[in-house]
Amino acid sequence: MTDTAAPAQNTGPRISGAFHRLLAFSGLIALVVVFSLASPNFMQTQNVLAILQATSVNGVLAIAATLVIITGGIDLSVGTLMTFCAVIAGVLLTYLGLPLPVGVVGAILAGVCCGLVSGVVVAKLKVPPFIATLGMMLILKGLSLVISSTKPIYFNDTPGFTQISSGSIVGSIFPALPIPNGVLILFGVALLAAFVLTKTALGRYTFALGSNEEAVRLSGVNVDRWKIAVYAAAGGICGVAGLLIASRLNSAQPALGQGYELDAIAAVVIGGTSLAGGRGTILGTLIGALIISVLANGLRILSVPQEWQTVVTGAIIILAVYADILRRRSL
Amino acid sequence: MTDTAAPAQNTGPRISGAFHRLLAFSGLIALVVVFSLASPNFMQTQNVLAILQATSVNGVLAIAATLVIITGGIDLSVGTLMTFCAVIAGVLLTYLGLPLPVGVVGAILAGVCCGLVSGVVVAKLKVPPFIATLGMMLILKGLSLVISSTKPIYFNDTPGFTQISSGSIVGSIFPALPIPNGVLILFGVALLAAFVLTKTALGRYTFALGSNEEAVRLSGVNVDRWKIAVYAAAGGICGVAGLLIASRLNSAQPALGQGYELDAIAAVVIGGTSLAGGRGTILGTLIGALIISVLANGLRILSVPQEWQTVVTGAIIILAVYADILRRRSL
Amino acid sequence: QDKYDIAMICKGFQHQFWQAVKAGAEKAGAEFGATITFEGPETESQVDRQMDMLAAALSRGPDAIGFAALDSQAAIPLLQQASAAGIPIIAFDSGVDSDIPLSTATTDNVAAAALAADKMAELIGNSGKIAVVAHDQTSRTGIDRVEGFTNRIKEAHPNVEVVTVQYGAGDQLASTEITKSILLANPDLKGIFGANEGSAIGVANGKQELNSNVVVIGFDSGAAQKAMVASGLMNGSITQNPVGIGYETVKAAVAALKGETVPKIVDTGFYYYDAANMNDPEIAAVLYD
Amino acid sequence: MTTNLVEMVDIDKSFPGVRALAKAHFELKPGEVHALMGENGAGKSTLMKILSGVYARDAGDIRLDGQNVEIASPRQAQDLGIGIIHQELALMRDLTVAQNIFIGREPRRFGILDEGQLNRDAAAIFASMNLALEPTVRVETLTIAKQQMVEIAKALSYRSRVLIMDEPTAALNDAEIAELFAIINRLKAEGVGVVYISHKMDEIKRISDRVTIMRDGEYVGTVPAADTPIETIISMMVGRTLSGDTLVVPDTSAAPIALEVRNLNRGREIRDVSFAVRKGEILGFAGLMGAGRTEVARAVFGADRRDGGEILVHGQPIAITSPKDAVDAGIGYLSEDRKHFGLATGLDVRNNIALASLDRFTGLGGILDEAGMEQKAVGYIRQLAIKTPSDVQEARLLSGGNQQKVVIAKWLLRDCDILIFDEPTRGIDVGAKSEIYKLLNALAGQGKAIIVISSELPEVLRLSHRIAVMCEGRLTGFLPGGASQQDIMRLATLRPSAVAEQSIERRST
Ligand SMILES: Nc1ncnc2c1ncn2[C@@H]1O[C@H](COP(=O)(O)OP(=O)(O)OP(=O)(O)O)[C@@H](O)[C@H]1O
Ligand SMILES: Nc1ncnc2c1ncn2[C@@H]1O[C@H](COP(=O)(O)OP(=O)(O)OP(=O)(O)O)[C@@H](O)[C@H]1O
Ligand SMILES: [Mg+2]
Ligand SMILES: [Mg+2]
Repeated sequence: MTDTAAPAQNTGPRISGAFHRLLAFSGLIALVVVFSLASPNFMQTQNVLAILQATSVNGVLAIAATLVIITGGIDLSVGTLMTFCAVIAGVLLTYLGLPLPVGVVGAILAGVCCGLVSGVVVAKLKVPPFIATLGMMLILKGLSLVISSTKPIYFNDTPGFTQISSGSIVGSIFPALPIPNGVLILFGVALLAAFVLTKTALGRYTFALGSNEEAVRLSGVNVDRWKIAVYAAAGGICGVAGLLIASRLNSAQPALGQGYELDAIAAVVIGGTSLAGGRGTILGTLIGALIISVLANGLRILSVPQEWQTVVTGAIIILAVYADILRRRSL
Repeated sequence: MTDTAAPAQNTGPRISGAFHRLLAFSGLIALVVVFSLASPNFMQTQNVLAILQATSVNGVLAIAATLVIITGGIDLSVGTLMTFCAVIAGVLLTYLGLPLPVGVVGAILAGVCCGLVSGVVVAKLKVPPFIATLGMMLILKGLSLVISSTKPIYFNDTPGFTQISSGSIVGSIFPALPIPNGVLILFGVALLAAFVLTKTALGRYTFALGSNEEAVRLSGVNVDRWKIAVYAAAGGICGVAGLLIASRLNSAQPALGQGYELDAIAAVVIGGTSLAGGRGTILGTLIGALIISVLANGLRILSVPQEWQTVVTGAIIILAVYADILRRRSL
Repeated sequence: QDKYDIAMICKGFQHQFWQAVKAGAEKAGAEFGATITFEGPETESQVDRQMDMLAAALSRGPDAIGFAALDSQAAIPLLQQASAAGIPIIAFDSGVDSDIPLSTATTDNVAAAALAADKMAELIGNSGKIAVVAHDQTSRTGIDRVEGFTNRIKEAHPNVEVVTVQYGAGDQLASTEITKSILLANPDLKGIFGANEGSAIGVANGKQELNSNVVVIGFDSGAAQKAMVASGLMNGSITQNPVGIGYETVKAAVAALKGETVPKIVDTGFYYYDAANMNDPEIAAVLYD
Repeated sequence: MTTNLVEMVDIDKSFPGVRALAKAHFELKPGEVHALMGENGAGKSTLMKILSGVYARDAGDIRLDGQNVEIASPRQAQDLGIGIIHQELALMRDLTVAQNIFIGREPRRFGILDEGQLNRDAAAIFASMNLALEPTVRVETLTIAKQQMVEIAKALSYRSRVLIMDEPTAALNDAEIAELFAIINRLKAEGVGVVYISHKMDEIKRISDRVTIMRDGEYVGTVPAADTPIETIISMMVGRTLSGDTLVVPDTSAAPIALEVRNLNRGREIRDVSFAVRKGEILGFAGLMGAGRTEVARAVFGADRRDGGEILVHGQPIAITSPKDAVDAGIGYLSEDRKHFGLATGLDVRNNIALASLDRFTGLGGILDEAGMEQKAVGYIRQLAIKTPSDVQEARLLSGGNQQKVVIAKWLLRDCDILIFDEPTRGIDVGAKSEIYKLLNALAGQGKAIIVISSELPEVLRLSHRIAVMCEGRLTGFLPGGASQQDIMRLATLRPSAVAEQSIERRST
């Protein structure tokens, strides 16, 4: 997509950096304030925790999508890859009866492998990312159904499994703050991804690829290898999402997952990452994912009729992004 | 998305242009040949017509998406806009009892207006097309449900309405070839869109915008106006799709439409249009849409289990695009 | 004639309900000598995708077609085509506004949901606030179950109030989030009705995550729901007899192909089950995994 | 005295962190060629973008024919008769040449685009420019030089009263420059005022009437071109005098061969090219536009496929199939097209400089040594006098010449044994140019083998220890350093038949 340069720039007094970083949250904060005023139930600890937990799966998927989008690609397979990894965990733990850590590692490895395949198709066969990951999305959706014989796989034989997402290590220490582990995992993945993106060579190449892939290639960088690595990393993160959702539902639901990619990509773009590649932040993606969950939760808390919820959600997504554009312009 | 330049160029003997244009169909032809060999039912007139009719709605939506994608944008709202226009036709014809032409014009106008809004949000407010049309998608989805009170609107009082898509003018002249009108409309829209794209100023600016929007702006062209026009045109085409689907189902189904954007965009990209903008053809999009329908129909005719249908569809979409890439490379 | 070829076009495919219908159909196929193909669109709103499936099935030229219509009218032209080609049609799950289907194997969703309403009222002591989490706002089953439930509450249980009806597309995770929002917004809520398998499981999940003791009535069965009913997390659930629906559909199709007369309507019934009665042979027979 | 066509008075313009213009002045008379000079980042392009409606000024007045005007958009500038050729090519790569030229002004018949007319009009413009270019080819497939000619044709097609040319000759060779100057002289005769920005000092003397010099966004002065010595202009630009150093050709005949290319071939673009560079040697590549020098360099570097040929580095045959192989073998290549092939425009200066050497800054667990990168980047910013507010400024916000310096710094940091510089001083000001010449000489002194491809003959002559000349994909001969321009031109225009004869001769001896 074309980057519309905004040449006419304001040169008024510069607002301090910290204040501006806060303003990035403005859309989110505005939503929170409005909902808090509208309903006393909104800001209850339990509801805040519910919102955070509702963010966990989409947030992790959105982080995966962020990596790929920064390279200038797109990943439509995040949703069904999540499901596929959940099914793999189910096969390992329930069908084969292996111990919990094997299931966890297996699910993540399955994600990495599938990401690797997407990466190879994109980097080596030069298939556009949209098509490569659309294909993967369908293949994985089908395979999840095939492997599971179109039946949910339950984790009843692995009692610790539900703890992955729903247990609360924090709660067992501070009973007043039962933050579910799933939320911790989301923040853990976010921190890790942010670290990789900003501090490591992989992250630097991720941005460089999205900025000008040909220039990177002509700098003697093995572009294919790094691109494949990014898709693989995104795949591994989808594996984490698979564990989260399976743990929460105590089952691998093979039919779920399609459609989740849109929410994930929406979170990324709301968070200010450009679909043209080369720029983006994990913090932005987290905020984007939170905006989506807060909106959904708040509208439900207010018992807005479903069809109007949809209308309002659409309008607010546009407004939130527009507000962010205004803020940047005033920078 | 990054355009992966393929610098290496073959200089072998050049194959004639006509032959190459034929090769562009190679993926489609290969599919048709395979399915014809595998099942005697596949090439029956009736089935060919069924495939064409199955293509009509997605084909028209894909044409709309093509216009926007060539500008370097994306339109996620095509599916729900189609539904919205169908509902508007239902309101005009069934609720208000207006005559058929009013319904037809009204549906298309509704599409144009919604496209206009998306265009303004993209061009004037500088909201990224992904977000603007995602928002529109949700808004229209909700509005369709609101307007129709979440119930299908039937066109039983407007007997001519089903003729729009399911009647056959050709069939009434050549009874052996009952090509449904919907298919004619698809080809009509395709011809019109191809004409606009290649022969008119609107088309020229569509390509120019996707190629280098800043350069167009620096050339003194009113970029915003043309961009809005493209979105409006795409909206009008979605209105046609709305009429087609409503006519085929003899009802406006308000909940339908979401998810259709993905099939439409897939058809566009399979057809060789670049998501980075600047290049694309309507013929390619038609081929892309046909590949999707032939695949779906063929696998059903062969009674492939549904989960495997999904897997095979994913793999073949990747292969079809890869084959096209190889063909171009050998050019 | 070695084996009949019967095409079943459903409203869905991946849900356990439809998988149970498929199992029933295959059982009957094995018994009566028919091969079954089984297809359904992604969601219950995709009426046109179902038309494409029906059209492709017609092209294949099966001996008979089983059809669960997403829209009672949309498919009529195609059904006419089938009947002109001499292919018998058996409707199942919900009917078609036409006399083309020789037989319809179905459950009365309105009555089934009304039974859920009665059970709900009984469990919450006939007064208080309740909510509904349903799967689809526009599909026949969605409308019938929501209306069947809410109308029955209004008519028969004046002290019970349905405060909200929300839709989660049958997605367990989405339904879980919806349930939690509803519970947090209405701390005095006494019960929630989950109108299909995914919704019901989502409701129970939400209840569990919030440690709530709200009454949950579900719909359909499946291994997870059965376990939840058995454990008491879900107070009870309505089940249809999908295996029976599939079985009766194929049975009627084969009978029609053999020239026998078939009953116009086969009611396969619905049942309320809870921890107490779910092991009764009569109930256990209609529950499915 | 004629009234001024354009007057720009006390123009101010700031970007975040950069004061690009401070009370800048400029005036232009009808029928005058007015050169605008200054170092990289002096604010020349910015001033002209304000005149052409691309940027809004912060303060100051613009007068046209003595009347104050507001120029809020490129469209408005066009309507006022102001045309501009931008420094950075602004073409729609997917459109054809003719479509690019007439964008926004397509001839129509009954509302339908008249493609035939469009192509005829474009062809007419090319004819008037003596330019052999097919109107129907897509811009993407053209070399930068040809793209630059398209930009010129486009600007001419507006028939403006004021024509701004921002480094139009940066990518052109002598023949094309001569053609352009003929056009400018014609326009001048018609009373058009031409603003001419260039870093090529000889051009200023040849074409301009007056010269306005800018430094750090400020107006320094305006002098008549004819009677002001170049040295004076340069010292006004850089604030000091530059010492012109002369070519010293070292004797490298005994040095080992660093890079040898044997029988490189690809289709019609590269035909049987063989050459060798010794350690410490600067080998210049001269030739007309499209001679195939870039193609050879890219093929050697592994950026493009080749049909045949052997590459030996330090005597060892090396299989180079990708730029990575080349870089691993110690070859660096600075592309002639910085925007598309050189710069990751979204990244900051520091990361662009480190891009080819990131592995050297990668520590345990892939963690990058930012401090080390910063130190190197700041070092090069100082050494090459890159004008940027900091090393974390986005590269796309730098002026054209400074972007080029960033790309040079990238390859210096990589520290290759063999460096191929394709048009290294494109868009670079005189001061920085002589710095780069010194640098290249110093690198050669350190024993590096250097290939310089340049379309500027004086540059080739001043730098090269030996000169390779190409014509239509063939190497037509080698000349010793300090050869005459005539010798080069003779080889650069040697027709294929003549080459064939020569090669037969060579084989028979
Ligand atoms: N859009 C922008 N944002 C930030 N800084 C800018 C922008 N455009 C130009 N600058 C800065 O303004 C200064 C003047 O730039 P300008 O492009 O006018 O220089 P120039 O004289 O044309 O140089 P060159 O000879 O290298 O082309 C430079 O320091 C440049 O980095
Ligand atoms: N992308 C391309 N597509 C098609 N032809 C090209 C392309 N790039 C270059 N050519 C052609 O290849 C030949 C060699 O071009 P090249 O750029 O290597 O020349 P050069 O000697 O480097 O000239 P200069 O750099 O001065 O333009 C020319 O005939 C040119 O037209
Ligand atoms: Mg400049
Ligand atoms: Mg060159």
